[in-house]
Amino acid sequence: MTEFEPKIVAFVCNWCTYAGADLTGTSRIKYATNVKIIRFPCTGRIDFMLLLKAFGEGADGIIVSGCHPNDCHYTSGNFHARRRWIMFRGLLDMLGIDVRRIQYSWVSAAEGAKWADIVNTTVNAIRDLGPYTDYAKVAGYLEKEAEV
Amino acid sequence: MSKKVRQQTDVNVRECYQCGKCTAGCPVADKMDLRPSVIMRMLQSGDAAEEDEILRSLSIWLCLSCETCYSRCPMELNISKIMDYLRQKSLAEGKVHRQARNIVAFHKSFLNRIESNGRLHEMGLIVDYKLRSVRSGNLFQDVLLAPGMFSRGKLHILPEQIKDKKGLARLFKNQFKNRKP
Amino acid sequence: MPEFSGILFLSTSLLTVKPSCMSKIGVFICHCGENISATVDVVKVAEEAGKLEGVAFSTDYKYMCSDPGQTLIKQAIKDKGLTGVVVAACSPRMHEPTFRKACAEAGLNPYMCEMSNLREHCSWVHDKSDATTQKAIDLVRTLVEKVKHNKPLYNIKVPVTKTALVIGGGIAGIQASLDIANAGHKVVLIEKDPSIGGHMSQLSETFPTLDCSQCILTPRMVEVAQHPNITLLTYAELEKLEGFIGNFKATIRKKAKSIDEKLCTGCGLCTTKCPTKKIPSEFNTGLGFRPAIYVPFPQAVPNKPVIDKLNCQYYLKGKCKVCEKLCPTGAIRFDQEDELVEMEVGAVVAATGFNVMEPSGFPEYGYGKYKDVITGLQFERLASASGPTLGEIRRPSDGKIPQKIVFIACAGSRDPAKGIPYCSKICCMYTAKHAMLYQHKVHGGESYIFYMDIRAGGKNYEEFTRRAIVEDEVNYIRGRVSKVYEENGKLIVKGVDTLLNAKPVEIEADMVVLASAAIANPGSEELAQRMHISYDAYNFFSEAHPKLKPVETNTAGIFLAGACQAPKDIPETVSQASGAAAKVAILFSQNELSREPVVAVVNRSPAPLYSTCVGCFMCATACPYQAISEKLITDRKGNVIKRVAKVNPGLCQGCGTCVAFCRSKSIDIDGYSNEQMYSEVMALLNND
Amino acid sequence: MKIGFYPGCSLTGSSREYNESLFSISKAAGIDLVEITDWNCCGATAAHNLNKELSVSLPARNLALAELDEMEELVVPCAACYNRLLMTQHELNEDEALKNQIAQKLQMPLKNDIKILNVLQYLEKYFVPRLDELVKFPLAYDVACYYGCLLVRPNKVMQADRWEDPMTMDAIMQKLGANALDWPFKTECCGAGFSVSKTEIVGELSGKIVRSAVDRGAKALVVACPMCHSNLDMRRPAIESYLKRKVDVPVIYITQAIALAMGLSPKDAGIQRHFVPVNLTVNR
Repeated sequence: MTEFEPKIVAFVCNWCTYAGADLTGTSRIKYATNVKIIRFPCTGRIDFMLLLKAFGEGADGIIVSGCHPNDCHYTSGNFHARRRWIMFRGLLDMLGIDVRRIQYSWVSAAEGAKWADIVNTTVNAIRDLGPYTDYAKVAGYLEKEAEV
Repeated sequence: MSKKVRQQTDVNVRECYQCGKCTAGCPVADKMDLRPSVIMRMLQSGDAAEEDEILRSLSIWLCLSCETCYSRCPMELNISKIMDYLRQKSLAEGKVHRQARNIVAFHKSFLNRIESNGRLHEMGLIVDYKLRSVRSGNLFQDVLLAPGMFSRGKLHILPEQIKDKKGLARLFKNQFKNRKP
Repeated sequence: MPEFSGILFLSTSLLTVKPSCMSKIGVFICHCGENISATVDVVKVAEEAGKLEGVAFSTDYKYMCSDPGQTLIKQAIKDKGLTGVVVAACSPRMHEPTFRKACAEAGLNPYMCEMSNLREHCSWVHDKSDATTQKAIDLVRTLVEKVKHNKPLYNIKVPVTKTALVIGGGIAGIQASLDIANAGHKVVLIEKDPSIGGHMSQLSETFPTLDCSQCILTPRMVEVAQHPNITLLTYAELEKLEGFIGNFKATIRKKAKSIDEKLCTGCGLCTTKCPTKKIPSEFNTGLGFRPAIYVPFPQAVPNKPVIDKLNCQYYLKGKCKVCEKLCPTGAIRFDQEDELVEMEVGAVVAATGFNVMEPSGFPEYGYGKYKDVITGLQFERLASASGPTLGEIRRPSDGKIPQKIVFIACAGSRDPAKGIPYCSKICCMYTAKHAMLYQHKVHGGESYIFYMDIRAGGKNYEEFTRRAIVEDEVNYIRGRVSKVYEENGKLIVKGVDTLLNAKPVEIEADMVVLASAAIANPGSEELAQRMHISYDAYNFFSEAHPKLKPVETNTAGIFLAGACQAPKDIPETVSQASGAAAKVAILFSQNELSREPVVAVVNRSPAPLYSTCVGCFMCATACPYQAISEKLITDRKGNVIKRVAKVNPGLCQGCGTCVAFCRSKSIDIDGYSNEQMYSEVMALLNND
Repeated sequence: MKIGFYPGCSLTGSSREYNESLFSISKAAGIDLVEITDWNCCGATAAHNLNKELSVSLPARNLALAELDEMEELVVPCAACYNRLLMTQHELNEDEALKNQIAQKLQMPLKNDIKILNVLQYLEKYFVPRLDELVKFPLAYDVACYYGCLLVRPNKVMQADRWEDPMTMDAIMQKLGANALDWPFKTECCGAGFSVSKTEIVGELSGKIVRSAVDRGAKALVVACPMCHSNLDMRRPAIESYLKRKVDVPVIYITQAIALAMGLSPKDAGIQRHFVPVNLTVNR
């Protein structure tokens, strides 16, 4: 039997984590192919409906990563993101999504090795959790929302 | 060799950049045939002849496990642990340096006493050790000390014994295959 | 729970984005030599991309960024009438501007071009496999879907304030200020200490020429003070930095000097009678003393005293004021307070320098325990003609001239356990210089250097260290020291000679000098955060690119000079400072800048709705730039119909936090719009 | 108050005075040290030199027994035993698989979370706060406190206060009225394991230690380790032959120093058992 290969989307900010992931590449540090990056200007830009959308489209896990506290290129975007994340966790519970499917982290432009580490641990963690099967439920929820 | 060391001790000798601080602080470096930093370099080279030279050296037996090297090493390499490994390997391969045989004899006597009594019986240790190291000619060296220790109440004639001998024997089981009487 | 409700209250068609069928997109897969093609099957990626809906052209090429590569793209835009371009190559942080420019040259709006990162995020981090190629295909498809929702954008023009702020008055800040000022622009130079000069003013002689450090520095210091284009603010620090390239607003804290600088003539009378005299002098690295009202050193610029409030009798106990009574011009101001000054600047040069690591983390060397174990910087003061011993090498404990001296290199550097893992770069050279100076000054003296490697890369550097060994008979011993301890008035140095079969070496020395590591200045982390520039794991400021943008930071308009970026010697520092100055001059050569149009926009729609904005102004609370204001929509008669939010594109920096905050999805951000991001998410996951 | 106690072999033999003085002062302070039932030797240097598994399994048996005795804290006065027990606890906590393997071999459960105290930690916790009240006869002379290797290294595990220049024993001696000298050999190795097999090395290493202390005017060396004590005391002839001079500075255990300062009899402190006579005056 082939091993379950989770689909993981990484929502990262342009200034810290995207650059950090670039450094992972420049340093030739290997990591799992399961994670694919979508670039945002700032984690503050990440509307958490996007995360739900990702689950609805079949993602098994998500990484959200931006600058360390105080290092935000835009001063405070990452703080807003963090605050929203705390709110969002409650919503996830309500929707029956295991919060462990979302890895929230900080990776700076200098932390190439840390990025590889986060990717690999997340992939392993999601692999252990198994595929996310309730995506239809989330998709349904989103459609209903859209109809309103 | 460096891979074996890494497997057995979790120390990567490749990290050593030969600063020599281990040797500089070693209390017995001046008596060693191969000094700690030299051993580290030889392990890096991975040469079989060098491995053999290390295992036959006196140095590994002169190491006191004082861990000064480890605590000052800028790369935090646990050299003491490597020395433990090298000693065990030297013993297993029958490569113990001639002058170190009495050190090995002492350690063996020590373990021997524990195996039979569970605790160390110093009188027994000295007798056992002396018998093992007859050839090295220091049979009577510490016999001079024994009466002094005895008169100060520091030596018991009879050993203390632990009760659970079976449990202890289990720990010694499958150990020391190369042990000679 | 405003944010929470923001998530729930959502009504939009965005959640089921329909890709436009009108697109004619070109996909260009780069091999990057073999950097991408070695692990990704680029031909297959191009083939698969060609099958995507809306893709009109797809190809691969060895070097897309090369001239022929760019021509290929331009030609395809013209020939196929492309409406969008995806270049799948390296990181957009590397070549996005290159390809957007190429598109523009072919008549396509540059913002219709996106890059898919197949190198840093794919080929370099995975082994060759089908999964790697599949990931590359996924990444390309994602960007193709994004481009379908891109719209033409136009750069925003902003004016440039032609004044530069230089932070730090060491040699880096001095050089940068003079160069910018000589290019005809205004400079504000701020320095946290009472005088400019920095570490260079503390040095004795400089390698490899052995010319006197102060002799070459002080003329520059004076030039700074007298330059008509330079405003010098000493005892001042950056409090806050807002804005963006060409348009920063800096808030400077002028710390109270307790002196009226206009009245003070710098006669120095006040410093002679101060009752608190035994304060360890910072300038003399604790080897000398200074009073509470002091000028840090005789050649200080400005040569006017400040009162050290933490040590002044008056500030501590409420009485004294001896200096006030003595001052002939009545310049003492005990009631002076810190002052905050706001200024507009167009560029910032960070030149805050470095610090010396206290070797107290190495108890085996006895620093702090034995007076005659000192740091390299302290040795500089002993060897300096302006130092506490007037340039004679005398040991701190009893003032005797040491007959045997030991230098320990890498006392902190290249030591992951107790110091820092990196090489401080300058120590090999300054230690050779120290030993040389010692040999020149103490005839018959013996000097030993314990070292690991001699790193003397640089013009005339190797020759210099060879001279120390061969001509000046400095004894180099390759090996580290394990312990220094005192026995019978001597410092016993236990080392090793690794070149002599690791022979233990013991030297009875009179003095020991530790080549302590160069580390980032304390507070550099906070300063970087205040400027919104990135810094590395050791708190040195990060350059924008290690090779090609060594003086830029990731924040446009902020540049780096000197050892705040990494340990550097003087010539390197001066070069970088001039480089930073040139970058500032280039920036100031333009009257206005064009900025990427990644800004937020509030939607507008025809009457009677006008906009979906409900005027809750959640966006305004989220905005870090105060870029959102209120707009009143009025009818022809001037009656207010609706109150909505409005974005000032000059102030907006494009973080998009407002977008995530907006309850009614009325605010969106160009370049990262909701449509674009949802398309990306959907495209990324639908690869079956 | 009852506290778990692991004597180790030396304390029942060659360093009986250490045991005696420890028990005397504990009793006087109202502390009951309870020996682990059926404890065994920790394996000392011999085990970790020759046999990796025994070096862990022997100490582990004691840790398991202490758990069976429901001990929360375990005082281990012998520095060598302390080092082995603590290293074992550390190693087993780092390696879950090895821990289970060993527990299986022991046929005993092993939580491995008992708090192991060396003599200095024990004194710091239970005596230092009460020393002002306990000390009756201050010791008024210069002493050199000697810590050796095993209490401070490897520092990552031992967590000694300042591993190159530790001060805990010095602070206790100051509280007893003595003047603890600043000297550079506090943590140099005495030759430990070679006490019997390479006596000449012990003579040299211990000789350098004793010389440094004496040259600085120490009237006594204070130790907290039976190995250090037997090398510095019992091996005095080897030391003197290395130094080529007679040295009569006594070597006392920190527990003996406390006993003397508390006014307990020299016999309670086991003073008579030393090879180098102890003639220390106290302020009576």
